[in-house]
Amino acid sequence: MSPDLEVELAGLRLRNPTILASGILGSFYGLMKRVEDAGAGAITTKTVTREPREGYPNPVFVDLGFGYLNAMGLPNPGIREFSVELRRAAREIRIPLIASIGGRNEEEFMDVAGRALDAGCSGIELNLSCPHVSGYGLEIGSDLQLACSIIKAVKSISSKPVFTKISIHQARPDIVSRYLGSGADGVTAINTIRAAAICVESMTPILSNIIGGLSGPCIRPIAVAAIYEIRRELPGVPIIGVGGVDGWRAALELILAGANAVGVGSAIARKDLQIFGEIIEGLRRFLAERGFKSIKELVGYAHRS
Amino acid sequence: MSPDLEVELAGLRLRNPTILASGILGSFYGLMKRVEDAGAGAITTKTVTREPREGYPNPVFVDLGFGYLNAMGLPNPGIREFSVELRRAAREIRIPLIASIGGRNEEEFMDVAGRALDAGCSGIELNLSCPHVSGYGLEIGSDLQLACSIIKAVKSISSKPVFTKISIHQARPDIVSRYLGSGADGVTAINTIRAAAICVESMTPILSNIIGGLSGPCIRPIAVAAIYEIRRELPGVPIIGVGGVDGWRAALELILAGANAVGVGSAIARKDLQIFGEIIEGLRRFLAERGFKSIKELVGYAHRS
Amino acid sequence: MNYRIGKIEGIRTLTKSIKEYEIVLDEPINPEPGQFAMLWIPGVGEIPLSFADAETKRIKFIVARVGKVTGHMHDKLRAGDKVFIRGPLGRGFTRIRGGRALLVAGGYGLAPLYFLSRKLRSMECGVKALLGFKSDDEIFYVKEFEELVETEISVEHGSSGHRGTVLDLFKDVIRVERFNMVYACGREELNLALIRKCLRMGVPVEASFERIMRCGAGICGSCSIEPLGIRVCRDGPVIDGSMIAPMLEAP
Amino acid sequence: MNYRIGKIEGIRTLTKSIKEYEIVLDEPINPEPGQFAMLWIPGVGEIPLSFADAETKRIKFIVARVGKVTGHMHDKLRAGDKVFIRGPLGRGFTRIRGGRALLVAGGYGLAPLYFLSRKLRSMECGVKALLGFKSDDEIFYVKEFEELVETEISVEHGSSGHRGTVLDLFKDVIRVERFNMVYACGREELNLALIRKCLRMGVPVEASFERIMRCGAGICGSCSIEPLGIRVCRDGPVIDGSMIAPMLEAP
Ligand SMILES: Cc1cc2nc3c(=O)[nH]c(=O)nc-3n(C[C@H](O)[C@H](O)[C@H](O)COP(=O)(O)OP(=O)(O)OC[C@H]3O[C@@H](n4cnc5c(N)ncnc54)[C@H](O)[C@@H]3O)c2cc1C
Ligand SMILES: Cc1cc2nc3c(=O)[nH]c(=O)nc-3n(C[C@H](O)[C@H](O)[C@H](O)COP(=O)(O)OP(=O)(O)OC[C@H]3O[C@@H](n4cnc5c(N)ncnc54)[C@H](O)[C@@H]3O)c2cc1C
Ligand SMILES: Cc1cc2nc3c(=O)[nH]c(=O)nc-3n(C[C@H](O)[C@H](O)[C@H](O)COP(=O)(O)O)c2cc1C
Ligand SMILES: Cc1cc2nc3c(=O)[nH]c(=O)nc-3n(C[C@H](O)[C@H](O)[C@H](O)COP(=O)(O)O)c2cc1C
Ligand code: FES
Ligand code: FES
Repeated sequence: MSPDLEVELAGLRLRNPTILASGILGSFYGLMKRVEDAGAGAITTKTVTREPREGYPNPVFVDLGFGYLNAMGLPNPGIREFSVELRRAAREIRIPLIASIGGRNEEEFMDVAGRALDAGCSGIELNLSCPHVSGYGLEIGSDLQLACSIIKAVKSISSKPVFTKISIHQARPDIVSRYLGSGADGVTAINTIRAAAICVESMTPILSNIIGGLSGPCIRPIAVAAIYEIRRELPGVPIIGVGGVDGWRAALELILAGANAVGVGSAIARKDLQIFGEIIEGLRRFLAERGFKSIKELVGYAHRS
Repeated sequence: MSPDLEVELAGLRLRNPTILASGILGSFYGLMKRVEDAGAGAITTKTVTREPREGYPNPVFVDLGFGYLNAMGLPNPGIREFSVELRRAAREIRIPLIASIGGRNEEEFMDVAGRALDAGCSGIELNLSCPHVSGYGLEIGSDLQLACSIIKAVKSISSKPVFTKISIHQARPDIVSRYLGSGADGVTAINTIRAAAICVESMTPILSNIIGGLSGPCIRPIAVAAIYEIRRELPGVPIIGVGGVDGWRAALELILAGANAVGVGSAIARKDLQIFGEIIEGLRRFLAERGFKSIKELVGYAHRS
Repeated sequence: MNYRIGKIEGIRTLTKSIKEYEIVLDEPINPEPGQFAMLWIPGVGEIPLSFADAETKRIKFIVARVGKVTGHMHDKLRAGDKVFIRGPLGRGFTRIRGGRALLVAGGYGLAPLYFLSRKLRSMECGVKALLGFKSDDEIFYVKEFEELVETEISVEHGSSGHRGTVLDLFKDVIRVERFNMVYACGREELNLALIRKCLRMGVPVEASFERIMRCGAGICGSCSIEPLGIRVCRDGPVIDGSMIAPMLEAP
Repeated sequence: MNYRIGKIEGIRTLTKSIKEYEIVLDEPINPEPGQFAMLWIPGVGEIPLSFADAETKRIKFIVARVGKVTGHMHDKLRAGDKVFIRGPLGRGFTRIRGGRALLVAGGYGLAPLYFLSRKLRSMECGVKALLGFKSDDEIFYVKEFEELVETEISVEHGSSGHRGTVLDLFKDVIRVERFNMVYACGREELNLALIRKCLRMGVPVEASFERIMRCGAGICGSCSIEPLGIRVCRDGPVIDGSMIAPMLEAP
């Protein structure tokens, strides 16, 4: 019998542990449908805010070879317009749809979460960690009290699981357990890391916003440490590991560290949507070769040694 | 006339802006001498503590391709024994020698700094940021109050410049300005970033300490952002930029972001000591081609755009 | 860094709103016709441009003045200036071998089709190009095309060539000639109309589309043709007509 | 990851404290004699070992039981087990072309010199090897050397070969024969004594040194031969005798 890739994540059942990471293609129904068809186990939407946001002007993306730098500026049409996409996606896509929510205060988070739930999402991810949009993300997440009250508030209106997406600065078991204490059902670790690139030829920053977020293989070791330490101190917490997943080995590394499922983000730039199939096949082959029956056996396996 | 590479750094005069980063070869007189001969502008010693430390068992170092992971565990012979090396170095080496100091409390920092100054170092760097040694480094640096009191105490016995070496978690202008307010003469940004690697074949962590620090090209964009933001908010602060300097372009990128001088660390693994000459030559050529007279003109140049 | 450094070698004014830029890169590049580059001008912005030509290190862009970046290019760029390029990006035209190809361009859409003409010559194809312009003073690049392939032009409001849109011209031509492939690049309505027509007649067709580009790498989702989920930057910009069919349901 | 995966193919007991490990790697490797690898056994540790042989994917180590990792290797490793290798690291022996070479080994120091013998054969060199052992029951690899090169052995406390240390044997040999190069690998005192002797006689000499290895990459400073600042992992482990000269000032 072929090994079982199904995982359970704070009550969500995923056919396999791959999840489209937030901000990657999750802005439109059509793209999300293609991600489902490519084999993903779940989808996180682009972070949506109450009001529409234009985002930053180009350049917004830099391929550094070992990773990527981006400062999109949370462009999104606002939750009202996005609800249309989300509703259609919820109707026609069968894998879990996690709505990523952004906001500047508790009220905005509540409003957006309410509408996303209304539109039929299967779960919520609170973006408390985007490192380059003033007033959002990490600026909110850096205030532990505020973050906890947002979690509590959103949780109070949600029967669906609520994940908090964290940056490296929040990737500490003490902070995560405060989030859990406030009602979070799980944690998504990690978001991009504050970074910048300066073009030596022109002697200017490349991103229009100057500061962006670093993603890709180069942040994987940082994600692995974050996941490992959270798993060690909080053995039961559902973790979506994100950061540098660019193939089945990388996915497995995060799982061995303690991730129940893994986000796939900027690696799509190099490998396109086939990456989902590649990860799934690779994991299945690994499990079979080593005689494991289910991917669940490997979650946090590196802690045994 | 050939362009001028000399820089001034909190009162230290460097023949060029390259500095050997702490923990890299700066444990013995002989190695430091070779670094001087290779052309470096200054040398930072390995972090030294009051008591001798064995360090962690092997493996302590992983080459990830895009960067490096290490968890040496601050091995050092303790300041008494190290003073012998330092004294000899101070006597025979002509470039500035910055002693990197570690400790678990104010008293230890004072003790080690006192002896290092006694041995003739030209400056002090307080390691408030090593991310993988319990009781030292970042654990001390995470406590802002404690960090400030250590800075104040060390500064009270030092007529030589005192730099604080920070992690990404302290790379915020508000924190840095507290350090400056406590008497720090400058800041060294950044130390390695908490990270880990798990070998998928053996399903175990690679480092004996599991958690280590990430260095190399992959952290350069993170260092650039840190330096850029500190320079923007604190125009006058002397900054030693460290992180992923692997050639003259990388060095220049940190300088354009705002570093007055740049640390060269793990790139020596790939390029060996010739890297100092390569950086110096590259910078000189760039300055000449663009018609600049001195490297000082380029410090923070990217802020003009 | 992901940018190549380009130096402007020459700028040619083609019409009052269109200029041609010849750029020499620091490294060779080998784009397919239909592929594009993101062109970055530090301090100004970054925009997608189709390759209008390319030979080792030498490339050409044909640029219409639209807004901030194209305006800056028209007004400020001079020979010797540096620009930065990332690419080639996306999927270009599928080149047929032998047979007859019809190229249909509207306005600056002729840029990638000119590049394509040059490449098709070596494939032993018969090539005909239909170039559409709004008015007489917007006509450009006709001689360049004529040197390579059989060329006809249409002008909506003017005296040269066929009177009318290039779509009208296309319909006339297609009534009397047979082609193995149609390549199109123009405004979206033109592309869609051509595709509809070709699909009905059973002629393979590819068209180059535009959307707002941000990442250019297929991950941000900004350039999606919805609800098909086709990313112009990655699945396109050249898209096979049959992929677009679901958009054409309304006749 | 920086490790290659190795599978133990065979383990041979050479003496009561020395074993030979034949390992097949997942990828070819091409070390020079004198270079070393860091061998990692997950959960146990990582140690430097000189290549005792190498051919595409197949390598050999000769390992003396010393402490934790070598003890684990002797006691626990079995054919089929996996180990992890990073390398080749460091600088190996400079191979002469033609002429006569003398190899002088103490104990497991013969490992890199055996590998060197195999490589020198193709360089049209005359090679003689002197192998020193403490006692009769510590003798190993003599046949392997004899198959390749002229070999003499010395035993400090025993009945085979020359009685005495390999340094004594070396002095005897060097009195009557001339060599273009001396290669040494043994305890530090042996290396230093050989170097001193060779420098005096004006014979080029290279010796493989040991220090505690940590990074293996030339950056941590742990393996420095002070006060010369020579890193065994990077500038060595094979070091030219003349580089060591300043250490020999005391006669
Ligand atoms: C794949 C591709 C290839 C292209 N090739 C060429 C080419 O070869 N030559 C050429 O001249 N132009 C080409 N374009 C169009 C060109 O990229 C835009 O004209 C340019 O980005 C406008 O930038 P700007 O800063 O001058 O205008 P802005 O100031 O950014 O914009 C002015 C107005 O135009 C709108 N706009 C800008 N870009 C687009 C777009 N891509 N689609 C729809 N509306 C837009 C804006 O929303 C705004 O309202 C191409 C576009 C794509 C997607
Ligand atoms: C370049 C190089 C090549 C080597 N090649 C070989 C080889 O081919 N075959 C072989 O058997 N051994 C070789 N060695 C030595 C081997 O690496 C050590 O014996 C081994 O690291 C001991 O590890 P352990 O865990 O068994 O002992 P541990 O438990 O680590 O140590 C036991 C004792 O030995 C000391 N010790 C450990 N390593 C060293 C060292 N390198 N120098 C001095 N003292 C040490 C320790 O300090 C401790 O006191 C080589 C060493 C180097 C530096
Ligand atoms: C272009 C881009 C846009 C992103 N947008 C968001 C976002 O809107 N919300 C969010 O929580 N994370 C966002 N992220 C972060 C990713 O979800 C992910 O945490 C990060 O990229 C690390 O994963 P990766 O290395 O697989 O890309 C974005 C990342 C990229 C590259
Ligand atoms: C092997 C190794 C040991 C290090 N030891 C120290 C140390 O003792 N004290 C310290 O402040 N930083 C230490 N660092 C951090 C470096 O000084 C530097 O901040 C970091 O490596 C980033 O620079 P790089 O990318 O150029 O290596 C060490 C780094 C490495 C790779
Ligand atoms: S521009 Fe980002 S997906 Fe196409
Ligand atoms: S072992 Fe680190 S420098 Fe040699």
